[in-house]
Amino acid sequence: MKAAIVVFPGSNREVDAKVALKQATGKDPVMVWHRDTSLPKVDLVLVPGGFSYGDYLRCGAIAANSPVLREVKARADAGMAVIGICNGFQIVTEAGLLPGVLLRNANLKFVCRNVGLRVETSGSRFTAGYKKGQVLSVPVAHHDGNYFADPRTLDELEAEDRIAFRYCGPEGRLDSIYNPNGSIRHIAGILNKKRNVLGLMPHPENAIEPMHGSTDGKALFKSMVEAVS
Amino acid sequence: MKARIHITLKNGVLDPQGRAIASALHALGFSSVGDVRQGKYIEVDLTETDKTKARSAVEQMCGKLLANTVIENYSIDLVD
Amino acid sequence: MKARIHITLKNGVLDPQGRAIASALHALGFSSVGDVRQGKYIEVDLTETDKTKARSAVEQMCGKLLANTVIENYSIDLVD
Amino acid sequence: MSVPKKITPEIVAEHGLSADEYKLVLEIMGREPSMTELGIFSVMWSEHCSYKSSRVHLKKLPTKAPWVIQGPGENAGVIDIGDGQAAVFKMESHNHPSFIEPYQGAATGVGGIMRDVFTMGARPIANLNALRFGEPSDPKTRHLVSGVVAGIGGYGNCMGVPTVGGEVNFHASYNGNILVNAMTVGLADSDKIFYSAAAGIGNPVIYVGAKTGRDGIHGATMASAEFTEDSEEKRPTVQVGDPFTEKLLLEACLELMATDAIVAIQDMGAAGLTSSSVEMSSKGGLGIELDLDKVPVRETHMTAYEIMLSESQERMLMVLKPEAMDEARAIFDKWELDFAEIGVLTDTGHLVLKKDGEVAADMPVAPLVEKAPLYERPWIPTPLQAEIAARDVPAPNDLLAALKTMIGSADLASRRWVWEQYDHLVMGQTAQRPGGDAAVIRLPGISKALAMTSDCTPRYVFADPKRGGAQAVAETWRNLTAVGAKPLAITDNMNFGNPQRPEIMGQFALAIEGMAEACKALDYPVVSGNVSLYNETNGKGILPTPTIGGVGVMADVGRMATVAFKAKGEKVLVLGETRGWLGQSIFLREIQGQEEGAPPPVDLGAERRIGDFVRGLIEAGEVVTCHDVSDGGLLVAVAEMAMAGGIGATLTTPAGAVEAHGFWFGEDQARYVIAVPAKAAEATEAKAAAAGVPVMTLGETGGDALSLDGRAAKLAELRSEHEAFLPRLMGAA
Ligand SMILES: Nc1ncnc2c1ncn2[C@@H]1O[C@H](COP(=O)(O)OP(=O)(O)O)[C@@H](O)[C@H]1O
Ligand SMILES: [Mg+2]
Repeated sequence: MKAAIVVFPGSNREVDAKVALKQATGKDPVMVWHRDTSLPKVDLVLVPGGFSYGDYLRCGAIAANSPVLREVKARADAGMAVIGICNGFQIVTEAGLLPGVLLRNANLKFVCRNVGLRVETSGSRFTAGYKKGQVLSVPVAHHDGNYFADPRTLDELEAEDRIAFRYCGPEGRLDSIYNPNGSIRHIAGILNKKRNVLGLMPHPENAIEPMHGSTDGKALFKSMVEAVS
Repeated sequence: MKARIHITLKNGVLDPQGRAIASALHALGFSSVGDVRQGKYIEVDLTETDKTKARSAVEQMCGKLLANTVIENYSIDLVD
Repeated sequence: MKARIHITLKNGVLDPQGRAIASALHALGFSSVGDVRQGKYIEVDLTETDKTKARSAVEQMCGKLLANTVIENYSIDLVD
Repeated sequence: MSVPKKITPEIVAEHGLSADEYKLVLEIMGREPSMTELGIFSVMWSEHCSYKSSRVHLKKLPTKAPWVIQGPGENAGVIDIGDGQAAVFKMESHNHPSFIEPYQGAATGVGGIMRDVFTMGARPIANLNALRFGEPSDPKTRHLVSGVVAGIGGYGNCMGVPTVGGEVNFHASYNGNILVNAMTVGLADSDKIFYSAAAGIGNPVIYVGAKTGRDGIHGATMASAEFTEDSEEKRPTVQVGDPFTEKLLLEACLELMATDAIVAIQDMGAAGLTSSSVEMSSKGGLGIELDLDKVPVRETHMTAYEIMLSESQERMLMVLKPEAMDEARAIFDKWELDFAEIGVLTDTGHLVLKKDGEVAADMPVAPLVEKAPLYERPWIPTPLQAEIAARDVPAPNDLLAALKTMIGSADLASRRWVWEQYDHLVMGQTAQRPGGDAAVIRLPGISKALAMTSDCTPRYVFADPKRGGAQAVAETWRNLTAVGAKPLAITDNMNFGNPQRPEIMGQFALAIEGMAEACKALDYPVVSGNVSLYNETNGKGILPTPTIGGVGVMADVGRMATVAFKAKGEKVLVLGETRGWLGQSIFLREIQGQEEGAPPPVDLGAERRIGDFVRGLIEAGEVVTCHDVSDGGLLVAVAEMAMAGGIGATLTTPAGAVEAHGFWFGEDQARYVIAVPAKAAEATEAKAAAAGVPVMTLGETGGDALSLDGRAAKLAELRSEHEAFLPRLMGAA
């Protein structure tokens, strides 16, 4: 599988993502600079975490308007896989690849900790390596991860099995005490209609080796690779 | 010319900042405070001198970048 | 009563957000854009009906919490 | 443009120069200085730049070891960590700005220290922060805690550098003067370190980064009013940080450093263009000429005075090889940062500044630096306090109840509320997160790791500066050792009151003596540091706070030890001698309401012997659970291990020990608690005995409670006490 990572000024988890993709594919992904107007031919584009353009105005808004994102969007419309992690989730949402928005965390504070994540669907190339209902431990690190969409959109996401992950307790129970940012219906990650775009706030790339305290993120990268090979 | 732009959250959209401000004001003893909503205020200097053209450009700026119309409304005032 | 509060950076204080917005607007082709400054806009609902009392309360809110008077200015409009 | 002005004694005083110092200025200049020149003298001769009160004492600190590549004197210290790599680190204070504007003050402090580290060619890989606030009940404290923590996170998180450690204390002496000390550790190739000494007459001087505004101009009250055309509002003296620009500056600098373009580089820190240009030229023994009209500015009508004294952030000064200019410019263009050739190196030995076609300053560089005032200020030693024997301190009815009170108190409560606001995982190399004895960051691609910590126990330093200074150094050494790292070197941040008061100067002089002794005994030199004086309000100084940042290395991160109990049925041992030292202890303060007595003695020989022994066990893979004993004593240490692991322990007060409360809450130094599999315990004890290390069995791990001599406290209960303090104090804030 060939993968690319889009790097914006202010991205900061691109190296973490690169390590995770390399671990899964055995190859270094292509790093694409935000001013590039064309994307190499790849099977997957990863939009990494960080603070693109300082997160000024709204998180992800300026990046979503960059030339390279137009290209990413066109490829996604044509069926290529796109994964947006954290700031990447904010960017692809701002770009309209996914519905809804990510608001400031409900308690207004940045939060970095491991959270419980319940796999809500294994029906996607990103989550095929997990069992539905499985509980993962993956870190979050964000200031604006409070997912919001109108009730109709949320109902649609649920009806179409497009919620990929929810924040949960160690046994998979949903409760606001396990929700690190106040996101609506405890949503941590969602898919687009065609299921080729995933956006999620947590960082699976920081849970891929024993030293991280959890290796639960590995299967996500592995699934993506297996989906194309 | 200068454009003064107000960007506010649409009705029904959760406003964590506004809520936090309200409860902080209550904690400070401002009991007459009800709802609080926080928005953005942006001033853009423009070299454009034609008001109609300026307005249409600022409309576009808002639609494309400054506001997220999924959750936000905007209003524009032009001043010389 | 409702208070409309504008909070803006004092003259001379660096406004990284404004700068980033300006260069994003340039990149989108809005060439007539000069300086951009970003501030906050806060609406506070008040049960207070006396205008003088309301203004003095909102002044206090701004001084104590809403504005950081070391680097920000504020202005208050009261509307019914 | 500035009107030439007569310099009055008032103007001199407002620039912080004494009459004698001004006489020296006149001598050096051979004439009356211009305002710009006076401003430059005032900055260069400030305490911050010249270390005029502290230098004679700082010289006593050991700064050399075979692994030290660069000691104090550059932007940051550099040590060799093997495999061709170097660790680059320093700590710096932003106390005063953080009190005025906590968010921006703390944020720009973090930005400044990171610049110091990447100026040397290192990529920052970790940040730490040592914070001291006033009493929790002080009305300002909550606001300050909230702003400072948000500011540190706001800057570090955006930079993508993990913030992995630090400390937080609360004490009334900081009510009007908080301390915000930030430390950055960076990684570089040991043969690619960049320095600030300018070289090559005719080489271009380049300004890169953000534009210059009227931020934080020194003496702003009069200077700006006099020199700006629009004096409509009083200019704020706080600087606003822009971490996004700094992130770009970091990437651009590192990209340029990978080429061969740079001759010298220096960040623009507190004293901006003044100290950067003066330091570069003085270190190179050259002159420098700057055309201030070429400096990228953010505001109109900036005067030479303002440009030279501006403290705008996110800027750097470099000397480049002329032939590399195009390549360098392209890199800064790519990162959309200003890049301006503003001057040239000369053979005149003078700093010459041009503005609007006039010469705004022309001053000899060497005397500006070398003749800077140096004071041997009078000092008196701190009167020592009596020792307090455990038997003279009333025992609590219930040791576990006392424990609960203590672990829920301001200084011992969990700091989770703080560190969860810091991205401590970005870069993916965090092997040990905040909450343990030291943070551990693995080096990319290898199993080697750096350990880092910051420590100081100000109440000890206050009671006995020398002992307290030694203790602070020893505690960092112990914390590094406890995770299995070999401590290599320290950085320090000396926060003290007014040096013109002999009792404060005494604290300073003696703390340095204690630090120096500890550094020598532990082979643990000082490679960088910072001094912050005049930390006082209304004539009352803060507790003297020489914050120490320690860095160590471990060969195999897989063998790292952590504080958490890992299994049931393990034996819990304490290594080191327990004598029940309650003077200046947390127990005495929180349970008896007394801040009294001599602090615990620091036996550096024992420290080293016991620490080396513990590290040996960890390196051999025999111990993976270890915690040093510090604030609160043994019982607090064991409780922390139990809470971290979610496994309880059953403890028994050893027969023949000192009074139980002295035994469990005494703060004797040079001790570690370890847990080892029951069947290995005997061998470990035998080894300890052979190495001359006192060892005692405390009990055994297991269950969901901490039991002591038949009484028990549930872990869940302990944890809720321990976790409650900060969230309760901070409320929804
Ligand atoms: N301001 C802070 N930022 C990040 N981590 C912190 C901060 N304050 C304390 N910590 C972490 O909390 C833990 C406990 O701190 P402390 O009680 O000072 O440790 P010790 O007594 O071992 O020196 C350490 O891991 C420390 O790094
Ligand atoms: Mg410790």
